[in-house]
Amino acid sequence: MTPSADHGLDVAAIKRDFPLLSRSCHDNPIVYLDSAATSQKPRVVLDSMTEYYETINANVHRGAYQIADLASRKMEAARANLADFIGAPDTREVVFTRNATESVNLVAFTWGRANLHDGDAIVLTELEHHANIVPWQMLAAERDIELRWIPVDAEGHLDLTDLERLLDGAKLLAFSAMSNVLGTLTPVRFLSDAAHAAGATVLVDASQYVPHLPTDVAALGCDFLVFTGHKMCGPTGVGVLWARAELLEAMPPFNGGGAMILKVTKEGFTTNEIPWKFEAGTPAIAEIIGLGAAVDYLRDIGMDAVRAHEVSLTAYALRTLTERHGDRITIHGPSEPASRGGVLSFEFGDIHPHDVSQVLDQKGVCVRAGHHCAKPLMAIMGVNATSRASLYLYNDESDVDQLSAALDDAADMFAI
Amino acid sequence: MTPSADHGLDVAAIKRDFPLLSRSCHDNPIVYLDSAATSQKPRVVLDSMTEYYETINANVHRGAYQIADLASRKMEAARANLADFIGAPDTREVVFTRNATESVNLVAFTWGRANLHDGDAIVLTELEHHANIVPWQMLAAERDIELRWIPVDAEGHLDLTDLERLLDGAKLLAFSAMSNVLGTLTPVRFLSDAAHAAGATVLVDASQYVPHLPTDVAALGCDFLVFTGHKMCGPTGVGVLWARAELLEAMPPFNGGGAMILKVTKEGFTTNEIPWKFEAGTPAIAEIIGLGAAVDYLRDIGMDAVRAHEVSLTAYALRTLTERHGDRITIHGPSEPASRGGVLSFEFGDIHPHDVSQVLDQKGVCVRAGHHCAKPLMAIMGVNATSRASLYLYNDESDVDQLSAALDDAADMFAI
Amino acid sequence: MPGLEDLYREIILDHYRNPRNRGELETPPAHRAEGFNPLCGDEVVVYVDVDDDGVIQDIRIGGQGCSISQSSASMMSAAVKGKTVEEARALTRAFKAMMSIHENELGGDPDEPVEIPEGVTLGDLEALRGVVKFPVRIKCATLSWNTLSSGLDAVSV
Amino acid sequence: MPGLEDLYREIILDHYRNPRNRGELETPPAHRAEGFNPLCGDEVVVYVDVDDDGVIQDIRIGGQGCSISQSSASMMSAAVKGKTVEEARALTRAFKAMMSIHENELGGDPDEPVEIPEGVTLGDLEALRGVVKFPVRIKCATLSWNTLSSGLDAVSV
Ligand SMILES: Cc1ncc(COP(=O)(O)O)c(C=O)c1O
Ligand SMILES: Cc1ncc(COP(=O)(O)O)c(C=O)c1O
Repeated sequence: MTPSADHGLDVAAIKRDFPLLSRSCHDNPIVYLDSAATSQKPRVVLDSMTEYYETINANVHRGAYQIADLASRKMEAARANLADFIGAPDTREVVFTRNATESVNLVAFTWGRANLHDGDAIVLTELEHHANIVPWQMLAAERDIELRWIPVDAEGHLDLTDLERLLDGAKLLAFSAMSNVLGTLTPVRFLSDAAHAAGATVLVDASQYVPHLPTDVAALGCDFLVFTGHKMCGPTGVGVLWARAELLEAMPPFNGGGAMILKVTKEGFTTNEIPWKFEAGTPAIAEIIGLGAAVDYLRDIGMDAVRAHEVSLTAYALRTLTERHGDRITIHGPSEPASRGGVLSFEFGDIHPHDVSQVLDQKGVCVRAGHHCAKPLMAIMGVNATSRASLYLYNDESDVDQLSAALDDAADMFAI
Repeated sequence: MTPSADHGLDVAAIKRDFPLLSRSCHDNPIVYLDSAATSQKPRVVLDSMTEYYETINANVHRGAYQIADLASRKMEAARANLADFIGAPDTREVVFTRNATESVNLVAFTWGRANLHDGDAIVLTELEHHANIVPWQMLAAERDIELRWIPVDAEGHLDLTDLERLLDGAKLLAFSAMSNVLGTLTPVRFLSDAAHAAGATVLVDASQYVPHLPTDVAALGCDFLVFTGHKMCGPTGVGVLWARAELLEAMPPFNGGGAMILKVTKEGFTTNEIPWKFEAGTPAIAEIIGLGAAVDYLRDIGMDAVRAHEVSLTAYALRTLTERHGDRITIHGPSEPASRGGVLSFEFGDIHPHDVSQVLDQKGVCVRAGHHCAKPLMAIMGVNATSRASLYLYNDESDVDQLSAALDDAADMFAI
Repeated sequence: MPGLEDLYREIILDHYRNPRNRGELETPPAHRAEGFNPLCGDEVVVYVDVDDDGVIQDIRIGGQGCSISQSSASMMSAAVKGKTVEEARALTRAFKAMMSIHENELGGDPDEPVEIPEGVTLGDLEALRGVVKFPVRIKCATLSWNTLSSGLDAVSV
Repeated sequence: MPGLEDLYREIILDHYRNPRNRGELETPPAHRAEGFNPLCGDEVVVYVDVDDDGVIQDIRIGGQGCSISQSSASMMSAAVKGKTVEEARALTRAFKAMMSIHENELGGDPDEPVEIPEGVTLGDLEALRGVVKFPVRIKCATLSWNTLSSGLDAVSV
């Protein structure tokens, strides 16, 4: 084990920013390797929310008194901050939702129902999380819409051989920028351009991308981008939909209620301007502010540095696990660290992932076991469940080493 | 001014539980009178969320490791706690949403679209908040559905003269248990029974009721009850839909994605059991736990005591403001404290509410100015905006006295 | 009242108590535009009558609102009456520039210097400068101006 | 491994490595029921053949799952084979009672004493008692039993 300082991140200092990482589990220091499910939160994020509640808590956009004004401005400053973080040209393009799942649903309910009709086609990929499948299946079931699937190859990359045929006549291409099961990075720009050339609109599920790589919506070339706060050092209860302003302007509203209206009479209502048109009711004010603080935290560290750290740590993990566990371990997904994120789904002998995770937990090592909300992909991989260790900026080589050591215990226990 | 200890609440001690109430605004101690917009939060609620993030933060319902299990159980314990707080017979009847607005939309999108058709009628009241109007207008615009309105009388009570005719043939009666503008308490049980007798389903918007009165869904007799966390000492980002289990079972799902499914294939999905069927994606875990802590806090104080305190403080406020400001002030809504909550909408001479609120703010007194998201009601009242002071368990007679004194300043300033 | 002197200047309260050009104009020939402040429910109606030479012959203000929105509308009406559409637009830009430091929360760089177009003098309207210290009220002050703009847009189409 | 002795008892690992009654039965005469654990993706298929006297003549287990769900299914199959439907139901109640202290997160009083029906002995199944200390795994242990119940329900309709 060597200290992982070569790529510029002081991981020891970063770990200290995250209160949970100093706790222990079953008398072992915690080794948190489930950031693809949810990340831990730095103290500055928790403090920003507590400070909000203790000093300016008031409902937004409606009060003339001082703290109500401060609350509104803090929330809108977080919106500007988020826009800046993903390179959005216009702050009004950032809509706050509960999570990435709701962001996809918002698009399906509004843009989807306004633009997709009987006989239309939507193209997805076999890599998708349920959040980017089920909303489209619901829409497809309501109308006679065809779902087409870009296949994955044996290494977990998208197989683009048939892309042109799949996109032919399609109205929407919706795909994930990084797989939460295999870590695969998909060619977002290439796919966006191809879809646009075929006349399709493009939605990118960046839930696993925005937390880990520098993001620039202009460079990605998509029309909609969705992601979720809790996976990027932010709190639960807040997600983001980014979309080009013209698209948002043209879309019908989503939920109805306060704040999304300009005028209401008994006869009907007129909608507010974007982005508020899509934010009915009292927003997740504290959570939005917390997400703004998370973005500050990540920006300070630098997303290039985060990515560099994760590439090198992923390389270390792939090497270490393969060397130490040989044939017992099968790690799914791309073998080349530069073309993937730090999400390692693996099988360990014939030990069921639930049992792997149980033994690891006893050593304080937290990994996920299950279908990772990607059942169609699991079916294609021919498994019901995998174990998944996922890395983030606060992980280092010692975490990987402890995972590796705990796997030895599992091997002993189940005598493989 | 006398200490308000007669009804059993130690308000001085309660005030100390709420960190924000010790801050000052423009060099005056804050007098927070906008709890109908959002309540302040006691320290125990903030602590419960920080503790969650610092010790067990993990995604729920999916992990086999210790902290993931603790997170899931804490969240489900909060659900049971909420169910208990409103007298729900079955914990599965509590669905978590973002806010009351989303709860109404959930019902409109799922139950509404499955059960309401061309030619059907929905009955609302003229007291409603936009949250309980716009979702129904959206549905009505999609289908040929008639909206009928129970009128309000001059004192702000519902005028039930025509109730039978209005309910005749209606499929849904949706109304607020307490008005956020006038404080009016509506006869929930009576209306529920009348609607049921006419064959209509009943949705009650209890956003202003659950925070202030003991709530028992069985006694209220409704089918759906919606409310919102941030008005009841809880955090932003979490709301509740309660519904009878059979109704929830029969309803189609709302948003699609992870957690709301049992099985997903490329061909389609099957939904999870209630309540998770309606909770797609990562829930607002910390906020749900925080709301659970808020309920513990309120239960400890006792909702009967909260109500008794508010009735007596409302009586004091009505008396004080009328005695001191005479003809200059017009307070809307029921004159009898027992038939209303502590929401006081008023006009002060011909000073515009925005200006009233601005002068009050200078004295640290926070009141709302505007249409309170109830434009149809404002139109009926013949005003564009009112000033609104609203009371909660942490307010006392001195707060009312300071409001009253600050109104003198406004009178001076605008020479009325 | 201490702290509010900058907001409630005497001239503002005067325009509020004695609004200039209040009323309606016949449409056509005048054009009618409506504006709302969704946050507080204020509404303003601007009637504007522009002749063939592009001169604002007459203007009237209707609607309801607070002292800031009403006085701003009143001063605006006095300031643009008899001016050309182009001059009114320049004045609008100047007024919004005076306000925009805080108004532009959504986008725009708050540190960017705000320029009042050359050759435009704000006159009495300078009295509203204090509003920028009360950010929630900026929308009150700009409501009538935005409404005038949309009215002029419709006229010049 | 320290801390896991209660979960991974030898008899459990034995049933996991050498599952009893694994396979399929022809349907009809047998009945087929499927169960899912939505949390981890485990699935179990129970084939159950009940004769006219209400005796479980044969039972087979298919599907995939972890050591706990597989061993529980295996032990269950051994325990109910040859029993009447009524006896199998009583055993199911007893087994779930043993598990239910923690299972019933949604409703039910956690402090309520859990009763194993009189006259029912759990035998080898007692080995699974340690699972209650690992609440996430309870659903693994009960999956096959719930699936059996729904299979028996269908048979007796
Ligand atoms: C009566 C009533 N209904 C609904 C709501 C909407 O609550 P929320 O904004 O939390 O959805 C409110 C408060 O704003 C309210 O007072
Ligand atoms: C790729 C991907 N998309 C969508 C989601 C859904 O995120 P959330 O549950 O926050 O809506 C996740 C995470 O669960 C994910 O990994």
